[in-house]
Amino acid sequence: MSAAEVALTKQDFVSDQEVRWCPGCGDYAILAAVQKLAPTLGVPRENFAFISGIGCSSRFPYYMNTYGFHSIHGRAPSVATGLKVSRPELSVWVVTGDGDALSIGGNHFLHAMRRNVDINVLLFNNRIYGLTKGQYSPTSEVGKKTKSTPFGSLDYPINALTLALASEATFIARSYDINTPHLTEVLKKAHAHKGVSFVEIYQNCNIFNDGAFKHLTERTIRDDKILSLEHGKPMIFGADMNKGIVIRDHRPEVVTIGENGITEKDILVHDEVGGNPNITYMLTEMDHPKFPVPVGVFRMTQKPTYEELFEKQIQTVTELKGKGNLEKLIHGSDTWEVK
Amino acid sequence: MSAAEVALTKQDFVSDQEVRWCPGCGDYAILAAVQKLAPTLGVPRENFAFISGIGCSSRFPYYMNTYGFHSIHGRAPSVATGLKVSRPELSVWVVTGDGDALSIGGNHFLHAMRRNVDINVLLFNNRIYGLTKGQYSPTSEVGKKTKSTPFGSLDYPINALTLALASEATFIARSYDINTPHLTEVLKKAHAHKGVSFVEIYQNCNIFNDGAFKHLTERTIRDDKILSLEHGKPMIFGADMNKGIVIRDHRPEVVTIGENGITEKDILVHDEVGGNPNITYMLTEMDHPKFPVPVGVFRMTQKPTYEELFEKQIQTVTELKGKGNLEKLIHGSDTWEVK
Amino acid sequence: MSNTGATTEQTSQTTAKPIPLEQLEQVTIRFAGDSGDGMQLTGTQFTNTSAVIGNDVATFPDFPAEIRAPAGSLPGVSGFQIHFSSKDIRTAGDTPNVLVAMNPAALKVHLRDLEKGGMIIVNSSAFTSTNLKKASYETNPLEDGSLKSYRVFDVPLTKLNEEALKDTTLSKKEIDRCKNFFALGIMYWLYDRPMEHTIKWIENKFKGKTDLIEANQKALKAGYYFGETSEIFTTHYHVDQAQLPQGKYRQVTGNRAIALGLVAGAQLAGKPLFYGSYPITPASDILHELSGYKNFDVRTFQAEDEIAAIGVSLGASFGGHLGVTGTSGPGVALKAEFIGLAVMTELPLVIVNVMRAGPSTGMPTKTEQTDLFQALYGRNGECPMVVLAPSTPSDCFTMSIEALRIATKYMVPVMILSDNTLANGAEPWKIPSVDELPKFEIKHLVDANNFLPYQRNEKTLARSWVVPGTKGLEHRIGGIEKQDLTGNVSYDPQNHEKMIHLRAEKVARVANEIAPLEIYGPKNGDTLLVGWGSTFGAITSAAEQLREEGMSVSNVHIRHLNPLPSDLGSILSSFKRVIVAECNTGQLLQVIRGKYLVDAKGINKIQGQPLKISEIKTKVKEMS
Amino acid sequence: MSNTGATTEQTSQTTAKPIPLEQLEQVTIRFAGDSGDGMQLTGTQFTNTSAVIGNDVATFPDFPAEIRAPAGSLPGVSGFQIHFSSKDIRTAGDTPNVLVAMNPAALKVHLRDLEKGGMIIVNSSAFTSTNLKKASYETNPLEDGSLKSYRVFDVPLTKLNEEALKDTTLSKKEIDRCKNFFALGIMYWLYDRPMEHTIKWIENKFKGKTDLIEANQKALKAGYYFGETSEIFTTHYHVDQAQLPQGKYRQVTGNRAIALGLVAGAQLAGKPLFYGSYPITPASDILHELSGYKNFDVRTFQAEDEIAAIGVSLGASFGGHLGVTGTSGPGVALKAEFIGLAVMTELPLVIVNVMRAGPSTGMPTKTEQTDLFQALYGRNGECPMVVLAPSTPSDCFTMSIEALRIATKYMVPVMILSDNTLANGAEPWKIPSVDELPKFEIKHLVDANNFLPYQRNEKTLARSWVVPGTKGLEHRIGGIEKQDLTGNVSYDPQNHEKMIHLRAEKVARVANEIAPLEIYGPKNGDTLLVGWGSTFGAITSAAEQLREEGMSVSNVHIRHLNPLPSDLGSILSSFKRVIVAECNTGQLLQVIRGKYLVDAKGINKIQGQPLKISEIKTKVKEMS
Ligand SMILES: Cc1ncc(C[n+]2csc(CCOP(=O)(O)OP(=O)(O)O)c2C)c(N)n1
Ligand SMILES: Cc1ncc(C[n+]2csc(CCOP(=O)(O)OP(=O)(O)O)c2C)c(N)n1
Ligand code: SF4
Ligand code: SF4
Ligand SMILES: [Mg+2]
Ligand SMILES: [Mg+2]
Repeated sequence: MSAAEVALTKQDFVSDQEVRWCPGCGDYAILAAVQKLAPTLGVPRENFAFISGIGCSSRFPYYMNTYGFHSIHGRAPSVATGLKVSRPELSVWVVTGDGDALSIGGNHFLHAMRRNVDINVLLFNNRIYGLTKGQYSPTSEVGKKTKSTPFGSLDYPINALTLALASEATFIARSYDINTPHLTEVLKKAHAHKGVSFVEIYQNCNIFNDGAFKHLTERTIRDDKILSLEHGKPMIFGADMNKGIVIRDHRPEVVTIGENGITEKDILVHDEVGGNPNITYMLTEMDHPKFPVPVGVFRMTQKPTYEELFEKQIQTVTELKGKGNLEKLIHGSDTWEVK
Repeated sequence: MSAAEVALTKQDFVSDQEVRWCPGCGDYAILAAVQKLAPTLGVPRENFAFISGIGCSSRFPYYMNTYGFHSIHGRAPSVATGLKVSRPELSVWVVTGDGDALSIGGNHFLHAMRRNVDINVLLFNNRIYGLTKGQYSPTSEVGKKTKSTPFGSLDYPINALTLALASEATFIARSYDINTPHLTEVLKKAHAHKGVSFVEIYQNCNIFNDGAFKHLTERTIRDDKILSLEHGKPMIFGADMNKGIVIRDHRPEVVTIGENGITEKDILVHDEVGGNPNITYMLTEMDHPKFPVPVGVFRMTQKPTYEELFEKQIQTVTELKGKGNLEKLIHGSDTWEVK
Repeated sequence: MSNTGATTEQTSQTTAKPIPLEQLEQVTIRFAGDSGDGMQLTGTQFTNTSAVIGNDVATFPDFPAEIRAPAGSLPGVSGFQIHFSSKDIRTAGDTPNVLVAMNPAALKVHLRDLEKGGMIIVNSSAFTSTNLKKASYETNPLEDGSLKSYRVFDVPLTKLNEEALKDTTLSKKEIDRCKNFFALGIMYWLYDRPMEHTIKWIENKFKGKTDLIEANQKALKAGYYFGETSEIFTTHYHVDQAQLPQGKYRQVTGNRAIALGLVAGAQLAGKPLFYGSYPITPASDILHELSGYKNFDVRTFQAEDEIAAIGVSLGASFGGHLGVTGTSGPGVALKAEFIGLAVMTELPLVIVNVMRAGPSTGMPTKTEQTDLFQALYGRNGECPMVVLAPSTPSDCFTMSIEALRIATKYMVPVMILSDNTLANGAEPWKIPSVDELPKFEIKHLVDANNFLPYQRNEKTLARSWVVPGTKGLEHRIGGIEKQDLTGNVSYDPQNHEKMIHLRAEKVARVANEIAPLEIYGPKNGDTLLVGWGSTFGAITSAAEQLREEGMSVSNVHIRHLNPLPSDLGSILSSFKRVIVAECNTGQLLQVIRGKYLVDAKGINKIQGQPLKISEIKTKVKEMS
Repeated sequence: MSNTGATTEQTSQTTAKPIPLEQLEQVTIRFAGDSGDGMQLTGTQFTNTSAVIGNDVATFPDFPAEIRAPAGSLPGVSGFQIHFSSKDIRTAGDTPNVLVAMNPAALKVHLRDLEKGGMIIVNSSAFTSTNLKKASYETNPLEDGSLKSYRVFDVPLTKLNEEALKDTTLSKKEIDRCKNFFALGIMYWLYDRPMEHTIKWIENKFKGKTDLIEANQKALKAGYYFGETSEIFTTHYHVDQAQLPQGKYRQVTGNRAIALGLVAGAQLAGKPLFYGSYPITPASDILHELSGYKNFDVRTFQAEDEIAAIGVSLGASFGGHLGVTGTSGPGVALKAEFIGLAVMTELPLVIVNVMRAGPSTGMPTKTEQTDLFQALYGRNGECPMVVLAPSTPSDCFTMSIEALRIATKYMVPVMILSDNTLANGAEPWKIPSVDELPKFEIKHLVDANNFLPYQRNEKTLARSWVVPGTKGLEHRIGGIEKQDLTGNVSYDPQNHEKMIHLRAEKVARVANEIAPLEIYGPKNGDTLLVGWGSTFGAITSAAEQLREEGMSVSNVHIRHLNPLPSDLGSILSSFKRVIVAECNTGQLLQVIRGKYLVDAKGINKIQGQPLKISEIKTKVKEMS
């Protein structure tokens, strides 16, 4: 099926289950964005499947009026892989948290990325364990005081985007809960991409880690703190749109257009499609406070998906050997007759 | 203890267990190198501990006459972390395989790296599951025909070094089984480094994946196929030492000295200590056939180790609160008397 | 309001107005409100005050499911039950006599548990049409007559509290947050308790924030005086001091008691405690608690998952620390392979399982005893492990010390089976003196003469615990079968069988340590009730009450589930009928039947809720 | 050489020289040599030839531990046992009558199993001082008289083989590699078997490599003629055809039979098979086998670990494929949490456990039945699962189809408990006709009217299997407790208890499918032997032999371990004595005692080796 017969609406994607996140949780906005985007994608509703692990974020499937599977902690990528490989026609989405994907589920995460299964992985990063009431997570900053680290956490955080890049994910992007148009655009591209799509979504947990991204995403400072990547456009940011990124000595640097002879032409142009992975690496590593935090699509490269290769192998072997004959198979090559 | 009282010899590190690898296995050379290096490190024998998972490579501890723990598949980093954190004075080594570390153990691997526990992780990469008799591993090339993939494997391989870099490992290196001097030098530096040290060792499994690295490491072609990284030296290689690496357009490139006006001065100089991670990334991603494969120390950066921070936190809290008083603790703050 | 004690009427001494003060033996109150209404705090204050004035108390919180539900919704309701008494009690009470409902949802969720004829105190200000809708009430229960079999007291709490605090500097929202203290005040008056304890607590809690201190204290007092003066209540009640053993007491929950027990055990052994864990409900609080005790040489490590958590702890044990890992059922499943390694390498390790309702994710905030089978059998191969089960919140303290002692003495992993009821339930705990606690010595072998890693202590069969760094004792351990004595890898058939028996025998010998079982009631008779874990209070009280009713019912409570106490067999055979009561489908039952071949029957409840005294009594009567 | 049949002497018809041909009823031969000596191949050839000429055969390989040990060392010895007979046999034989030892290490390792007075054929060329040292022989056993209670035949095999092939173009190393065929030739002559089958096999195997074909065939023939002419042997032997049921036969191992059974099951159901696995000894071969069957709509997926392996398979089941995952004990431990999810989401899933010796890593290449408890109980919460146990290699085929049928009919996970003995043991299998195999239909619900995800089939209690992509049936499943019918998240106490009972009842109803148990021997009497899994042959033969010796012993073999067959209870009670024989410390024993309250006793062996007929007989006699 290529398109739904009757035009779908957002309401078609709202399930009958009451949404149970804390009032004010960033998850609401992401849910709304997905519910609004889904009917526009030309996919029949019954061909959507949302798979999650465990966490506040992982309640997501219950609220989507599609097929859904709330699996176990950290393991959603494997369930999603099994589903996509057996039903390539489905649009399969994984919804996961920073603990779910990067702590207990780190291994499945990286193997899903490297296999390039055509699933869309949305990581709701709130830099905390929400559901278990506030312990630090692999994306929490060093020194984080939480219930389990009253004197501050010691582990250096994981950068999910760099990890995805190191695992050769073919689509890597970042967005944030409170910018619906941006988020929607990124998710749309993630859906369109053939191959694994990884989207980190900064999400505010107003109960256990309120304001974790305030210093970046708040409307008043956003323009200075966030670099919005756009394909073919120079990496310019700032309230006055006069800051930009250049690479000097193999390192990114923030420059001001109009100062020291810098013009717009000097600014690095973003290439999300044919992108140079070395630049992608620099971008995924760019972080506050030294740099603006990039959002948007970091990279979008093409290679055959796992399920394509999987299907093709089955076809090739079947063509080569002919459709299997069960009778022959169980006879094998070495039989004898007892009379 | 800072040094052994009587000078130790290689023989002191040979255990009474018969070594049980296939004749010709690359593991023998690595074992010999470690046994020879160990007595020179100034560490009393009783302060060495070798921890492994499961695999041919993971038999390693049995052959070292030190403390050793042959744990379960993929989990050695966690056992080693627990040991090092409770006994910081020990020299703790993890011996693991490409399946052990990157397949079942991928998550522990990346968390050990990011925590920067001062352990030395030696990954014997033979691009195959040896112990279970020859299935493809996460480092096997695409299309690999093995027992479990008679028509070729489909997954894109994992690059262990890039993964270590993405996990912010502070020491990253590569060597190979058949070059004992090089391997010894790298291991010595790994030992000296405070913080997690990751060493990938190309290792030939002559039974199930014979010659996996022949196209790189064989003596006759080695100089052309391998780039030996040396701190402060330009990245020059080739039988005639006339090839070099430059960066153009944010990508590494192989050039010939003496051609197109290239001189030695144009060649990128390796900086293992203060290294630019963007260049480290390029180096970890450089691969045959387009590039020579780099070996040596890719990076060696300093930051506080996990166990240092861990100890310090205990000290600080103890200083702040005073040594805990059990009586007071179990009384708590809210008691009453029944008379 | 029903209660088992006699009631007498007397005139209240604390008020001038002659509102009669009725004497009660015991009362069970359920506080219920929205997650944001502070019911856990209110309940805890009421509990502490009751304990301080000498009642025996027991409590049980009933949290909403993990996610915060929208305000006013049914899943957002949070409950806290307290049972206080002038007699020795053992449970948080079967059936509340009183329900304090802060909104319609709280009423809806908890009404079914209230005793018929019980008292309901409702915050009628919250019964707005929006809130009624959120609670799926079609009509207002305060008006539609549906509550006529209860004694309902309408109190416009929100409004009264606003009124009382209108002169403070607080915002409207802040004022509203004080209303739980207003409710508490009413309850203090109604049950004749002093306000001092809470007044002091407020001072400490809000230290430095005078406005908050004042407001909350004011709300409390206003509630109290409202009770006294409003004429809504025509009686109030007094519950006498209980006859508790002399000594110093505190409140303790099971999770806290485990944390304290582990610290105590480590200190008694003179060793650092290493607690590796991955957060999971309802075990996380042990991690939280212990992570605050860094100045007790306690090392806590939040690992990337449950597997790593037990791995680091086993590594720490290998390093000579006291390795402990804590989790709940699904986490134990993940630890199974590593427990096998601990069994094989014969290292000490304690695994805490705070059980919750399963299978799978199940109902994470609800209680159950369904992981016994998993504890006993949930690993590949012949892989026996010592399993202990504390029976009360404070017993969690004792059993945690016991677990460390056994683990290090026998060089074995030991599992502690707690559950959500124990973990979050509280009871007064007669604080032991540190000097009375059993010191236990741990010796690490350092003598390099004739060292054999798997040579055993004759009595315990424990191998010696050699710490890396010890000169001359370098050796290797691992998960492949070990050769007897040397610990080298061995595939020898006879050796394998021998080692399997040795490992089993080591666990079996722990039975030598177990004190004779206490039999509650006569030593023989018609019916023996057998239980384990958190059902202790309910079973023991049920047996006691049945005896009082003239039946021949005794009970034993098993705190060592593997090995079982050696006197259990003969006790079982001293009764005509054996009934095993547990919150599962009959797991201990199956073990006992298989081992002792007695035709025991089960009383089983699997509702995510503790067994009640009355449920046990009814079932026992049916089965007799 | 002892054997139970009568022997007659006659003159050999195949040779001119009058070497007497002795008639035997059955013989057990153990081939043993270095890992590199090709003993598995030699044994398999001997087996196939014996089968083709009509003997009943059973085999059991004894691999060295996983790592390749150095040539000539004790741990490097590889063995292969074949039992062939003119009567119906069920095991690979208790005690070899003949040992073929290719080097000193092989002699050392296997001698203790040989019957007293048995025949030893040694490759004396390999008894060099280096090899003797590697095998820890201080003196040469061929010379020191230590073998005097056996009949030893010295054959300088290496040298003779070299001699025979000296004119070929092969290198010395290549020539040496042919010596196993020389040995095989001797054995063919000695047991009067034709060479044709192996000659043809060599042609196929080395197709295109004429020099290798010639050399190996030459070695085989040279061995044969050496036997005939060398005068070393004074007798040779003949074992008649067995009376097997008519039909076409093949050899099959348990692992291959599982692979074939899964493919057959999927084809019978008309669905793709999805096999997710992570390699582990001794289960890997199932993955290897299935990955070759891509043209049968078989999808194999090598996952990053066991957890992911079951995860992808469950995902595939959710997608409407037949999800299967296979592993061994330690891998099952890792899958426990996901099995719980399968129980909760009520999706079909088959989990294959090829058991190996535990606990922990244990002895990966050795056999054991110690994972029964884990299969039944190894998960958190009340989490029942159907457990099946094939009893012979070919039964693995039947039970794999059965597992898929039950999983899809009842919407439950099903575990198949195989073990190393079944997995690698081979027996002749009367190939079933595909038409005779039970087709089973799978219906995916597509009707969107009144759809409730957890509405059940009245008979099986199965919910319907709805495949994503089906219009109008969009729904969500997960691991939190489900509301009856709707499948929504529910924390309701009564609902929880109901669902626990429903899930248990669904499993219990599988008992309706189980055919009445076959009782081997009289239907009542003194002793009933009960077994499960790979002990079938040994137990049944032991009971049969004991009856022949005049004792009253019957046996039943249980192939459905959960639920147990409904007639088991009444069968147990028809015997005075129940003995459960198993390769563990008494796991089924404990289950049976607990469930049926019979004072059953156990025969238990935990040596990583199968139970022998004689061991069972001895124990039964002791216990009678
Ligand atoms: C096996 C297992 N271990 C632990 C848990 C407890 N647990 C549930 S969610 C969670 C972490 C949630 O954090 P995150 O993934 O960041 O999601 P969030 O709630 O923040 O959206 C944990 C530790 C569990 N459910 N299962
Ligand atoms: C839980 C578990 N799963 C699977 C196995 C089987 N297994 C043992 S080693 C191994 C892979 C070995 O590969 P690698 O780590 O590359 O080591 P190598 O043998 O090549 O040195 C596997 C799958 C196991 N022992 N335990
Ligand atoms: S705890 Fe945090 S992440 Fe979870 S629902 Fe509440 S606000 Fe959202
Ligand atoms: S199988 Fe390969 S890796 Fe293992 S011991 Fe043999 S040669 Fe080495
Ligand atoms: Mg989070
Ligand atoms: Mg390998």
